[in-house]
Amino acid sequence: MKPQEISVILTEKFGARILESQPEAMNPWSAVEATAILDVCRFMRTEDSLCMDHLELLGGVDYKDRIEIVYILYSMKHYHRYTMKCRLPRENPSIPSVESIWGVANWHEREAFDMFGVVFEGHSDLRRILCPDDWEGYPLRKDYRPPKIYRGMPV
Amino acid sequence: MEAEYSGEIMTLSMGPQHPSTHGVLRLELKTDGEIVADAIPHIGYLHRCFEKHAENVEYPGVVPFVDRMDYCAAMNMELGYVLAIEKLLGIQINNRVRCLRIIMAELDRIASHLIAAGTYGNDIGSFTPFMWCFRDRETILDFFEETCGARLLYNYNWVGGLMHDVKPGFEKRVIEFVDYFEPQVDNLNKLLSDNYIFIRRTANVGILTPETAISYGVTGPNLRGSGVQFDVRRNEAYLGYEEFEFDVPVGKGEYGPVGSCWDRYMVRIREVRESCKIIRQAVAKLTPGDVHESIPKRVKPPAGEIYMRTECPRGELGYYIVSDGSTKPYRIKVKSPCFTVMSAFREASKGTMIADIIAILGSFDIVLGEIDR
Amino acid sequence: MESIAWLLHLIPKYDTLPELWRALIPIVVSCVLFFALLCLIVLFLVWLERKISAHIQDRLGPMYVGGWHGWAQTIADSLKLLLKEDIVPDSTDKLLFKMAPFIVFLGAFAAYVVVPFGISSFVTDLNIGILYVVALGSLSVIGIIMAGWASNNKYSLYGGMRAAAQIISYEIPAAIALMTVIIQVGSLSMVDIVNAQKGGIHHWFLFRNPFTFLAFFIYFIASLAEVNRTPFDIPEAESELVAGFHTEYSGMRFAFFFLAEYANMLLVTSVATTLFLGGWTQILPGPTQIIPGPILFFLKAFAIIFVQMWLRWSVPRLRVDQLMYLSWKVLLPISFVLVLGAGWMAVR
Amino acid sequence: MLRYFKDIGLGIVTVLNSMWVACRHFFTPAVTIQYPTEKWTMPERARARLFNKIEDCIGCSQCARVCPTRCITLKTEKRGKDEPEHFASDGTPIKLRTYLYDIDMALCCYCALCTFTCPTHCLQMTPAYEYSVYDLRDHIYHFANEKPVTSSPPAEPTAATS
Repeated sequence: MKPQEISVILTEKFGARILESQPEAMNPWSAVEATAILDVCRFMRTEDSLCMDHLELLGGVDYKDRIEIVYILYSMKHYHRYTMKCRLPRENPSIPSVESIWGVANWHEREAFDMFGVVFEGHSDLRRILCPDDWEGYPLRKDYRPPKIYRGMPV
Repeated sequence: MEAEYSGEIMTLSMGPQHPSTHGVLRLELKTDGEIVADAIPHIGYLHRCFEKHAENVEYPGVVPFVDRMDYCAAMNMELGYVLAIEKLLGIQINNRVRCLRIIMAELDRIASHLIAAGTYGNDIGSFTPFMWCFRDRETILDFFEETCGARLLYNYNWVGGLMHDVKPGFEKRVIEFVDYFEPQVDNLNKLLSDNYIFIRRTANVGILTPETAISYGVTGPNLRGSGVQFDVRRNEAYLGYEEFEFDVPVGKGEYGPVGSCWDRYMVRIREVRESCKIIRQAVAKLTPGDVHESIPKRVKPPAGEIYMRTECPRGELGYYIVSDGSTKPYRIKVKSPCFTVMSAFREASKGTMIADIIAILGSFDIVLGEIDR
Repeated sequence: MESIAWLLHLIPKYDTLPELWRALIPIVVSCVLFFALLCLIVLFLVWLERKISAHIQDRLGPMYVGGWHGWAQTIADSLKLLLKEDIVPDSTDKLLFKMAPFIVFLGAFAAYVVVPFGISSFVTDLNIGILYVVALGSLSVIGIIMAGWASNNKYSLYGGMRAAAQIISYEIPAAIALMTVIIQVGSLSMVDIVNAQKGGIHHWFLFRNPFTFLAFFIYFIASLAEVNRTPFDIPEAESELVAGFHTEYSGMRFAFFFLAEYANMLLVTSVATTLFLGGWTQILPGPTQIIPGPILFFLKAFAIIFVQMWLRWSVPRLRVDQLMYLSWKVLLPISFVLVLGAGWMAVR
Repeated sequence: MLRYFKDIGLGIVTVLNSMWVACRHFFTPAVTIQYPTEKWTMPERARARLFNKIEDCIGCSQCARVCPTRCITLKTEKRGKDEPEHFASDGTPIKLRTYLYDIDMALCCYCALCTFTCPTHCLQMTPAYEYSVYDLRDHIYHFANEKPVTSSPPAEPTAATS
């Protein structure tokens, strides 16, 4: 299925909860309201014509004024890909977890939490994954400054 | 947990210093005697936040960092990166660059699968395959060394071209190597793959059903081991892989359920032969040309974003690159195949034995440099 | 021991010593001599193993120390181990931790008392020789469990427990396989067993009847498990348990474990040589023995050891449950059948 | 029951097969070399220790800019007007005098990006790979260690430790 068609299906189904769509871009995407992401994802996973059963990538991007969580979905059945984005405020970002849909989201969300401080509501085990548990700050944010000292060791 | 397992649950912390965790991985095992009730992987001991580093380096300077993700298959790592940047820039590469990239990537795939097979034998307790595999891998590394000067971290694929053209006579020697190497695979099969002890150790453990595998984002040989015929080179061809004839081997479950450790291991062994086929064809397609032809003076892609994935030996390697129009990447997010397969580890290892934990871990063929990035 | 006592007689004034001394000195001297001999053989075996593994793996192995093919490498290594700091980790059970390597070694060492390297046994010819060897084989289990427990390390504990389960279950098929020979000879004494095989290769129990032929292989497999060699090296399975029961050991104590492992190997091959390969007796049928008995004995034993090592570097390791399966469901039934068959051959 | 015997049979056959394959390797020559006595000839493109031919260096500091790990430190100053003109061996005029050129090989990632960007090819990777040291600071190689003539910036004392 072409990205244009996917974007049409999404807008038909969710209407105003799809904020913006750019199916013509090099990496076609739609921006989704953060609260709707779980519904959208579940729809894309279960709908037979889409069947996005493979969550390829879940990661954050810090755009200085907002944090975007990017979901790149792929269908192992129809061989098509679509990207979804959720825009979150930089202060206390939070978004529903999609762990119940794709198992791999568990670790991806932990990584996004670790790197950007995005809280995934409903996540079963939201801990830091790559940094130590008592690390301060979120490294991939643009304003992050690494600490000089960690547990008495110079970094 | 208490209902299923009698006796006391003991926590065994396997790693970060353990001979067969393939790096600094810690597995928190909840064991009841020899039975493992739960295995929780803890990663991050090798974390160096390469994604943050990359934001401060110009595009060509990222390639050495990318090399260091999966140091066993650095050629494939950088291939994915430069393809993404070239797509972003809209660069067309000539046939020689394309064929040389394919030859190098496939040689690297063989080298990487040899490590996988060798260390897997080591994990199961047979030490000889390790040395035999490394012997053949050395020859491949010799090719890389004479071509680009490095044996492990190549920085060979550049944005728009290659670092060096190959030396004269390279094609002949590669074909000679492939001719020599294919019988060696049979040797390895006789020694290890067909050994009944090995089969019994691996063919019934660590089952990943196709559904679980897809849900956990398992890719590459591990996914094909579960019986799903999916290969990026075939299904979403890049670099002109569609012109090449090769099979996509999948796990058939000869000695047990599909998706066992043996299937995953065997997919790699069969893939090595397919790589040999591809190398022969690529060498035949090699035409003269200038490998520096399309290298841009200054890499400055337009603002935008791209997701590019390639089939690296451990699975699909995806680069999500956001460019803001400057000479430095705004954000690079790597979809690491080992990371996703490791998240399925807990699922695959429930109710197995301690020895199976090692077997499952080895069959996933993880490289911690890529998981932790 | 008689020969040593006779040699000691040659020392002037030896006969004037008190009787107690005259009884003790030969024992001490023979112990020391035998310990030295065993150490030498073990050093050679370690070197051999390294060479065999190297050549199977297309390597060269040790090549420097001592000149010719690194023959002195293991001597240097053992010296290094002896000079290393003796580390006893803080939270161990100190007494057991220190005792364990010696108990393991004792089991291997003491069993050599009855092994007939030559016409007579080295020390004495017990009439229950084989029973004694089998019984002492169990002693090393106690030492291994002690080591595993006292180390206060989970890997060590696993190793100790695995070793206990493994050695105890494999002793049964091994002992029953030996029964086939004992039935044929009608004696437990090892000297008697060797004497029963005199007269060339076709008198060896290996080739004498089909049941003892198979029993040899049963014993070979079971003895591999008893001495924790691959494919049955799960007590020290280095890819699973780091180093198993001797994870926490270093220096001299580790050297003792090492010594015991190879001494045990030599012991089980000695038993196999004695019972199935005719011990020190000659290969070719004929009246004269060309090669001296002890040398022939060691040649035969080393041949079996070579196969053990060769096997070690060719096959992977079994899992715990498969190990138990092999012992209880494969080796044990087969060995029972063999005993029945051997009994039938004996009374026929 | 049939499966039981098949298992045993397969086990024996495949183990013997493995042993046979392993046995054949007793008679193949070893592929390793005895390192300190026998040495590998490095290919000419081998990337190991960096070497800068300082006479040819024009002080453009492109190498320092392109280095991903920032292991090259160089400081330059303008040559005096009265000094005779210098030329690199390929004829490029040297306008700047490089008075400090340090490479910290402990930081170097051997990517060779600097050698390709060097306009006079004075910075090269040599195949010399045996240069282990006991002190990490000994990995800092000083290719130019002069005092600045104009003496406006004080020379770095830290760089001249070894």
